[in-house]
Amino acid sequence: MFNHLLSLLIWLPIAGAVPVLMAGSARPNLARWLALLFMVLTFVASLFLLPQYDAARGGMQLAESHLWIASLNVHYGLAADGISIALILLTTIVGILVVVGAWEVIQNKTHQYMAAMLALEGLMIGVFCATDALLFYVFFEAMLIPMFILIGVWGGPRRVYATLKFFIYTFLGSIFMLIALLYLYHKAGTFDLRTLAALPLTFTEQAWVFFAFLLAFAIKVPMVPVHTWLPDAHVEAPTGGSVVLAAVMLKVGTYGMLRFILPIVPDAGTHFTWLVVVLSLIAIVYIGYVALVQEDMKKLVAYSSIAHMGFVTLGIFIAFLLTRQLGNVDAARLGMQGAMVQMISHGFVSGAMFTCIGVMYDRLHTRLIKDYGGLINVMPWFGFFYVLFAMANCGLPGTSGFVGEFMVILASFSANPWIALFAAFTLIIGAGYTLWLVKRVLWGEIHNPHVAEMKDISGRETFVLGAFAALVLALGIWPEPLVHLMDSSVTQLVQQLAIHKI
Amino acid sequence: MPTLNDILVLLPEFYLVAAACLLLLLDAFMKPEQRGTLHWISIVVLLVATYLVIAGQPDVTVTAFGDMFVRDQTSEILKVFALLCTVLVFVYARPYLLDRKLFVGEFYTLMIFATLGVMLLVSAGNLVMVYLGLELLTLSSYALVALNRDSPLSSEAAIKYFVLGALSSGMLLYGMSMVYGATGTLDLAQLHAAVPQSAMPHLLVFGLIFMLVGIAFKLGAAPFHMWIPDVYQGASTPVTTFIASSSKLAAFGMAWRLLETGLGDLSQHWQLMLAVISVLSMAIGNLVAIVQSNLKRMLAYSTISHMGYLLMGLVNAGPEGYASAMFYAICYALMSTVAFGVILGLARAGFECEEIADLKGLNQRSPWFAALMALAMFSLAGVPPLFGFYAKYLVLQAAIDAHMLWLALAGAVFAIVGLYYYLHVVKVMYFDKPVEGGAEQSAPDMSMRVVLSLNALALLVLGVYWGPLLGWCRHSFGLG
Amino acid sequence: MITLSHFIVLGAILFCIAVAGLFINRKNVIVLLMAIELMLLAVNINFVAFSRFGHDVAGQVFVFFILTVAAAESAIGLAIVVLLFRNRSTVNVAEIDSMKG
Amino acid sequence: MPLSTSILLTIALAPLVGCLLAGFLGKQIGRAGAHSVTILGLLVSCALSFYVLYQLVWGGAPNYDQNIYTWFEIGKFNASVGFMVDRLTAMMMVVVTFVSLLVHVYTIGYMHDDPGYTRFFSYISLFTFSMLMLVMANNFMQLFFGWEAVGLVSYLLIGFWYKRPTAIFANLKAFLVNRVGDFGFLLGIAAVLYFLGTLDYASAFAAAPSLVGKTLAITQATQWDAATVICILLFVGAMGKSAQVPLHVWLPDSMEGPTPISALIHAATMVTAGIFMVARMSPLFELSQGALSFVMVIGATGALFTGLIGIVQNDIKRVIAYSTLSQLGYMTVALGVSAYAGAVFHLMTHAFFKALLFLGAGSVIIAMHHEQDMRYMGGLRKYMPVTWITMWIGSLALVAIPFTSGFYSKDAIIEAVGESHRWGAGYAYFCVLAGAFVTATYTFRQMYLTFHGKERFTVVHNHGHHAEHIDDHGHHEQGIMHETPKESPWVVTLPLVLLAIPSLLVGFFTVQPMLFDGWFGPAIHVDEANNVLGEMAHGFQGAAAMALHGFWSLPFGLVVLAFAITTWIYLFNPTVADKIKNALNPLYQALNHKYWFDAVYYVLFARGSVALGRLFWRGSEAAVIDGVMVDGTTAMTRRVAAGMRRLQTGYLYQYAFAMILGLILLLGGYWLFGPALAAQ
Amino acid sequence: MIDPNLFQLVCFYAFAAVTVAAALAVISLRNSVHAALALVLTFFSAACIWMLAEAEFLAIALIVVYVGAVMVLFLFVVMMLDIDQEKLREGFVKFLPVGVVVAVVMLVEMLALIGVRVMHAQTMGPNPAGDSNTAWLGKALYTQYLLPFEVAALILTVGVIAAVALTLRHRTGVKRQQASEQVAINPRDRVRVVKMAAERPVEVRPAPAEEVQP
Repeated sequence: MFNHLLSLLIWLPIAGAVPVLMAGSARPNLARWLALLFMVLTFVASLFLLPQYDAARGGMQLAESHLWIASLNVHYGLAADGISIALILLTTIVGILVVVGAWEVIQNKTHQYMAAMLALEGLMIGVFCATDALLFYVFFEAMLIPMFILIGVWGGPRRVYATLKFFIYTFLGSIFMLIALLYLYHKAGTFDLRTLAALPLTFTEQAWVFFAFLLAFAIKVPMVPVHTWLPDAHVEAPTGGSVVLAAVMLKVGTYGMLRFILPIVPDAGTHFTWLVVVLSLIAIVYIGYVALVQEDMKKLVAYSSIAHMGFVTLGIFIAFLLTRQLGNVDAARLGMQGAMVQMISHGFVSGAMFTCIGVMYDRLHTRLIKDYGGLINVMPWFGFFYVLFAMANCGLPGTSGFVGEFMVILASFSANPWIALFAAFTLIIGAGYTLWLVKRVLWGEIHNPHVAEMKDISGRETFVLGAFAALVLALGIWPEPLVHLMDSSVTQLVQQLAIHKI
Repeated sequence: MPTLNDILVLLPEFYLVAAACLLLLLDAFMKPEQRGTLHWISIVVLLVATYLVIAGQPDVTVTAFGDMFVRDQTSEILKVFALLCTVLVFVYARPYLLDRKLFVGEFYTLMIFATLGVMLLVSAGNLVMVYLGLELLTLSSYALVALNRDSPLSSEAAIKYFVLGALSSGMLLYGMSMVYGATGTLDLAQLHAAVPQSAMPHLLVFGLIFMLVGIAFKLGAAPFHMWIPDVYQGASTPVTTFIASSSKLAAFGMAWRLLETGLGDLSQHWQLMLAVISVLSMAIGNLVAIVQSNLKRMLAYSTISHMGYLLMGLVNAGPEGYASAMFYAICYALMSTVAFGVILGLARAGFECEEIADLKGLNQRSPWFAALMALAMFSLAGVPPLFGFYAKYLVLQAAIDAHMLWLALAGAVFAIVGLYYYLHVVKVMYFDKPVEGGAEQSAPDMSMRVVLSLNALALLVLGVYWGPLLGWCRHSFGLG
Repeated sequence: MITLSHFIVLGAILFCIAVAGLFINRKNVIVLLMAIELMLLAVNINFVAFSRFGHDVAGQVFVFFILTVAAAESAIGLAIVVLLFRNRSTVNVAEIDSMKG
Repeated sequence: MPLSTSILLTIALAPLVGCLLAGFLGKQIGRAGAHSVTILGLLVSCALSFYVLYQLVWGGAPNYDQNIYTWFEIGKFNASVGFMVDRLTAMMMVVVTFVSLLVHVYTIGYMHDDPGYTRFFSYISLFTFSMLMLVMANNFMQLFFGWEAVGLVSYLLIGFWYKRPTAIFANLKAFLVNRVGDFGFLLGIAAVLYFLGTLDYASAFAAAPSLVGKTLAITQATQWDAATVICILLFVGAMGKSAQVPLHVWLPDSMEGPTPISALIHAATMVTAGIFMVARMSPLFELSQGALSFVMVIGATGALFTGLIGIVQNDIKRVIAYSTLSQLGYMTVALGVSAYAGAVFHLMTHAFFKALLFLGAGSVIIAMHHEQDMRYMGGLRKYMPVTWITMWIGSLALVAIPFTSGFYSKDAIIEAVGESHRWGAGYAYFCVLAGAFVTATYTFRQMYLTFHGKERFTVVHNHGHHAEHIDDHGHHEQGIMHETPKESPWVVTLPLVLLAIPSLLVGFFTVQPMLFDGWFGPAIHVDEANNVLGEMAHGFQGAAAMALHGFWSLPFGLVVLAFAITTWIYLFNPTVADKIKNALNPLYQALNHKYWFDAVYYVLFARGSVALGRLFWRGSEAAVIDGVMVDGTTAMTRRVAAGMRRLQTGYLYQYAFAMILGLILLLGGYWLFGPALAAQ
Repeated sequence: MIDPNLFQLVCFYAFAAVTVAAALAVISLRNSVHAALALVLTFFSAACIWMLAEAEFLAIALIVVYVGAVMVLFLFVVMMLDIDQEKLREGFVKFLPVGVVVAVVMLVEMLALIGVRVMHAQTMGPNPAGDSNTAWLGKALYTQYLLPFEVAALILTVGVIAAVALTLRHRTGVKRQQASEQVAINPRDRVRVVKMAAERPVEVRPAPAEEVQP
């Protein structure tokens, strides 16, 4: 079993989607329980990754490789390092929470919803452990389909616009990535990522490939200015969709940067670091301002997601600056590790935020901030969680939101104080939009009579929010296990950065 | 003089001729109410022909009738899929034809003759055979398009198809005559040998250009695509399905025979021309498809764009490219059969299910059909892990290998545009509310449902397990 | 002395006349068919000439087949014209545009 | 005997346990249970803090500096959670836990009728935990952790009455302004890591001398001194937390929170975190004269000008709040002149007497049924003598009457400033001197308005309103009481008394060791060149002598002057106040509007940010990115498609035309370009 | 003595002129019938030109197939369909320039690319067919080109099937043969052997419905 653990993780949920789908619309409860069963099984299976993975050794482990397309030398290659494992665990955990979160909320075509979630989970895990670029691409793109359906079928009033925008936007980026991959294949004759990493490329080639990759992943992350699909997608998506989107799918973009841009085009990456850094800083500052004035809670959190993902891209790319231009490998590791931790943390925090909004939406069927106010009066427990997640969202120490941002800011100061200055601006603007949201939603007198009738969270909701809260706090109070899990992988990535390919 | 061996080489074709004639007779002497059996007999005939093709597959290229007929692996593969596609058309067409009183023997006979034309065309070893195979196919197709005799749209489509088809074959012939004049031979193999020594290289290219027009017309590549939308829309859906599937395989076969087998040494000339045609096709097909409201018409424009992609493979002008283009042709044929199959499955008497709007809320009425259509659409759009993606991937690869990065980029850009209208169909089926009188699964033809499902699932299965098919295609072009 | 170019130029002229015919006669579908016959004639002249000048029989054989096919083609074409006329009471292609866009 | 880790852990965690119990099981354990567990936790914590202090001072225990657990470790960069306990820390721990304990007790009375009773106890215990984490930290990361955590609790507590619009406005404001400070602070930490390679105090301070001569490239041409950059950035953090001008605006508004909070957080402990931090960082600050000057000027400005605002305030708590701002200014000035010990000393004494004043004010507020406007008070001394007396004690300490603890700390600061020769010291000296007058003015004014003079409220007995819910604050008519004011219960007065004692006495006993005998040891590092306290130590002849000398000093004279003026006005000629107000209207307006800081900030930052955000959102996001780039492209594509669609006319001859055109173009293309392409 | 070469050339030009003129007439005449007749002339003169190229069989075949069959079919259809000729010619002049321009451009391109000069050097040489063009052609047709020949037959079959399938109308109310029914007839269905009583009472009955005689 352990030889094919990664395959199991990918295909178990996907296979699980079939019986769930067959449960049919007439037996929603069966579909729910089956979905939960498969999610839990996947989660349990993913836990086996931890003992199987030798964190001290680092590198790609648990490798599987089968010749997929012999004539093209395409492999079904899977392997995981610490970063992958962290992301896989994030995925499996969020999977369970999403299914539980949707338990009673999704009444219409429940089986399809659950099946889409399962399929999505399997595909996302696939992305996180593919070692063959084509396989990666296949998973990367295939994810779009269930998400497209999720947003389109169970989404809000403008779901069609949102879901089409989401799909086409993502496709736009990835198709150029495909071209770049094909070009690399043309040069190397393989899609194996390790071979591609060793492939010598001229600077011009690297630059083109870099921009193709960057476009694909920047859209997925999303980075300014190709981010506008995200707020729309989030606003219209059902809660579960938003949670998965924010918690896991966005990470696919940054994960791709790690796996593709860093090793394959390090020289172009170094040369264009300034671009990504500037875009990341714009994401942090500019998007912060945009988030400030949102009237829709989901949109606000979506924008804050963009800003937070800005830290991830910043952390990854200052590593270039630090290693290649300043030779400060330690700071580079710090920045990179910060980016990684931020990825995981943002998964929990944004997932939790969207769940919270979902909880409110289920009761009042509106996401407009102005419709709320004084929620704490009727939903104190909810208020507790909401404040906690809000604090995590604005990076309060002790919550997971702090750790990554802290590391990235520390590292970026070593690169250039100005970068740190703009990055640290999130402390202010992030707190500004998050707490202003809290103020308008939670505090104050109740002015909407419907709010007065709202019930505090149910046991099921408490479970979901509680799990998120536990994760957010655990990571905030003791990030070392996670850091340790990823450390050797990050170190290797940074070492790889230093290799000139020209 | 032909030997028995010659005849054995052509066994599937001869068999099919015989069977077709037999069917013709059967049809003449059968009571109208017994026609149902004709349907099954035709299917069996085609399946047997498929078997004969596969069973008699030669290890090496064999020729017959003095190099008139070439039986090689490429042609075998194309034949197998052309036959299978025709079988699919038959299976899907039955309820449709029955509902519209089109269930006539001529349909089956002409269809088989057309398929025979495909088989001869892809095996042609001589320009004459190319021409005759093509004419056998197209003449049958003209008639098939017009077969819905009481429909003004059908006859309009037929006349357009006919006039333009005749024009294109006139151009093709003109080109052939020039090539013949420049080389002095009609035999493709000899032609290939004669090209480098030709005393009139300009004349050769001149002829080549005219022949390209013929090829592009057959494929439906811009700017020789104008017939496609009208014919797709006007013809009865089964015929459209045939034109979109088997016929496209034939077009690829013809292109490959003429361009590679015959004029391979002129590739430096036709590569760029095809590249331009390819870009135009992708642009026009994808862009205009966006604004279509008629599903068949939209699929027609989608065909145009797909032919643009297919040409990308040809542009490579190497075995890898041909393999990818053939893979693309097969893939496209399988995808379009699903798409049209769903339309056929949803059509009922007095309701063609031609408008995209007819599909509104299909997921609520018949989720299975909606799922099949969604599979087809995602596959056509080239979204992994569906079959269509790999085809696109291979042709893009071919373009890049041919150092035509710009072409691949253009392909990428238009793939995005294309995505929009495919998604629109999915959107209509899944996200819209059903309307009164909209599509719902009506004909509970079990055979059709099963076959259609298999056909659609093949898109998924081949999306994971596409290696063997690709290997087959590549092997036929001498690649490992 | 007749040279190959005489024939080929004649063929080219006929071909172009046929092409011109397609544009000038925008309405009568029967004349369109005739223009196409002209085009085929141009092709045939080419083939005959090349065959004769190249001392190769293939060209003339091709012409033979072209004639044969053209006959069948005309039959089908005219059948379609008849059908069209029955359905729409006109052979004016300028009026036949119910499918467009 | 070295300090035991488990004791230190217990000190830190006991309040946390109390917090969690009260917070999560508040319903189950009830009100009494909630206050019992939290007070028990604090009691343990406080007792052990005293024990730790005892061990350090008298038990001969060495300083404690150990990591508890590794927070994360990346290469040689290690972030840990750990404790560093030296005398400075121990003193802070004692102050924090002691004041906190008293506030806990006081709260039992103050919040008696509040529905959020258990929540409140949970919060203040959480605060204590956070504050302890802050002061006990042995590294910058943990310092920041505590730094932000106290900010969080402050946020929660200011907004404790979450229904009040003003409260939730104030807590947001407080958090955001603090965040501005934290912004600088975090950058400062980053700079420390960058230059010193570690976040650990001990190693960082050990490496601090290496900063000399290092610069930070701000632009290609500009190089800034590393130590100055670090110190100023760190001090920005202190400015936020310790409410220094211009980041002071949150503190007065934070009075929206319940009074115990004002006492604990916004007077005694949290706001002094900045002072503590700078003192803790003295090895760094000593490296930069520029940074110290900056600190001093900021502090001096705050000391004088915020005090002035206090004079015109009518809200009893706000007067004390501005007084706090002013006193924090004093501490900061002390830091700026390298009299760190003086700052910390003042921090301690201030903690006692300011907590006392706040709690006293709270007691008054209880008696007045949550009326906070002094214009509707007066003559309360006869109703609540204990409060009256203890508040006078606190006030005397505040105005620095010799022998009170406030005198020792404040006078030392003024003297130290006078001794200093740092750039800006003259300005600072003027400010602190003038500040002494100002302090006395608002303090006496407050005492007179509250406890003396005529009663400016009427008592209307109305039993119907008796049962009215307590959290109906502010809705009643001002100046109308429904029952006679009366002395608060013992849980309220006991803390007052317990705070009054140190307010009076602690200075007398500790001034010598803390200020002049190097009691803090290596915890505070002062360069010989800057050692003003060392200079002063030469002239120091004991606490009593210092006090006696104090009667003849200029500051005391100013206090007496202020006393005379305020007594004349507020006890005998109340109308004069208005006359002065009218006469000095521009000044009054400036003070009454707090120099328009709030207004400007509100327009500039709050409204400005929202306007900017809206501009970005509507302009850039909606119009440019979505409108032009995304939807524009789509619309353009559709338009192009619609145009191209028209090419498909439906006419047969046009289809043929297209084909022929294609042919002609291919032919023409080959004719024109073919040979060229073939040649390539 | 006239130079045979020159004579040939003169003949060629003459026939070519007629061909081109007739072809122009085909595309420009207003009446479809006239156009068809002009087409006949074109084919006829083209056949003559083929004669000059010594392709006698094809020349004859052209006349037989086209003039004899195809053109008749054309005329038949033109006559059968009652077409408003005048309307069909509207706009002729309007589109003339376009047509001429396109045709001229095309011709220029073609002539430029064909390489007339190279071809001009090629002369006819001896007739490869020898004595009989027909035999030459026939031999090729039945040996080398046997398969195409068969396929051509198939194409003609398809032509027949298609033409029949498209134009044959089963008009209601018209009595026609049903071959299949005729073949599949069972004698027992036709003749009913009835046993009758020798005598029976006279009865007045309505006339039975007339049996449809196949």
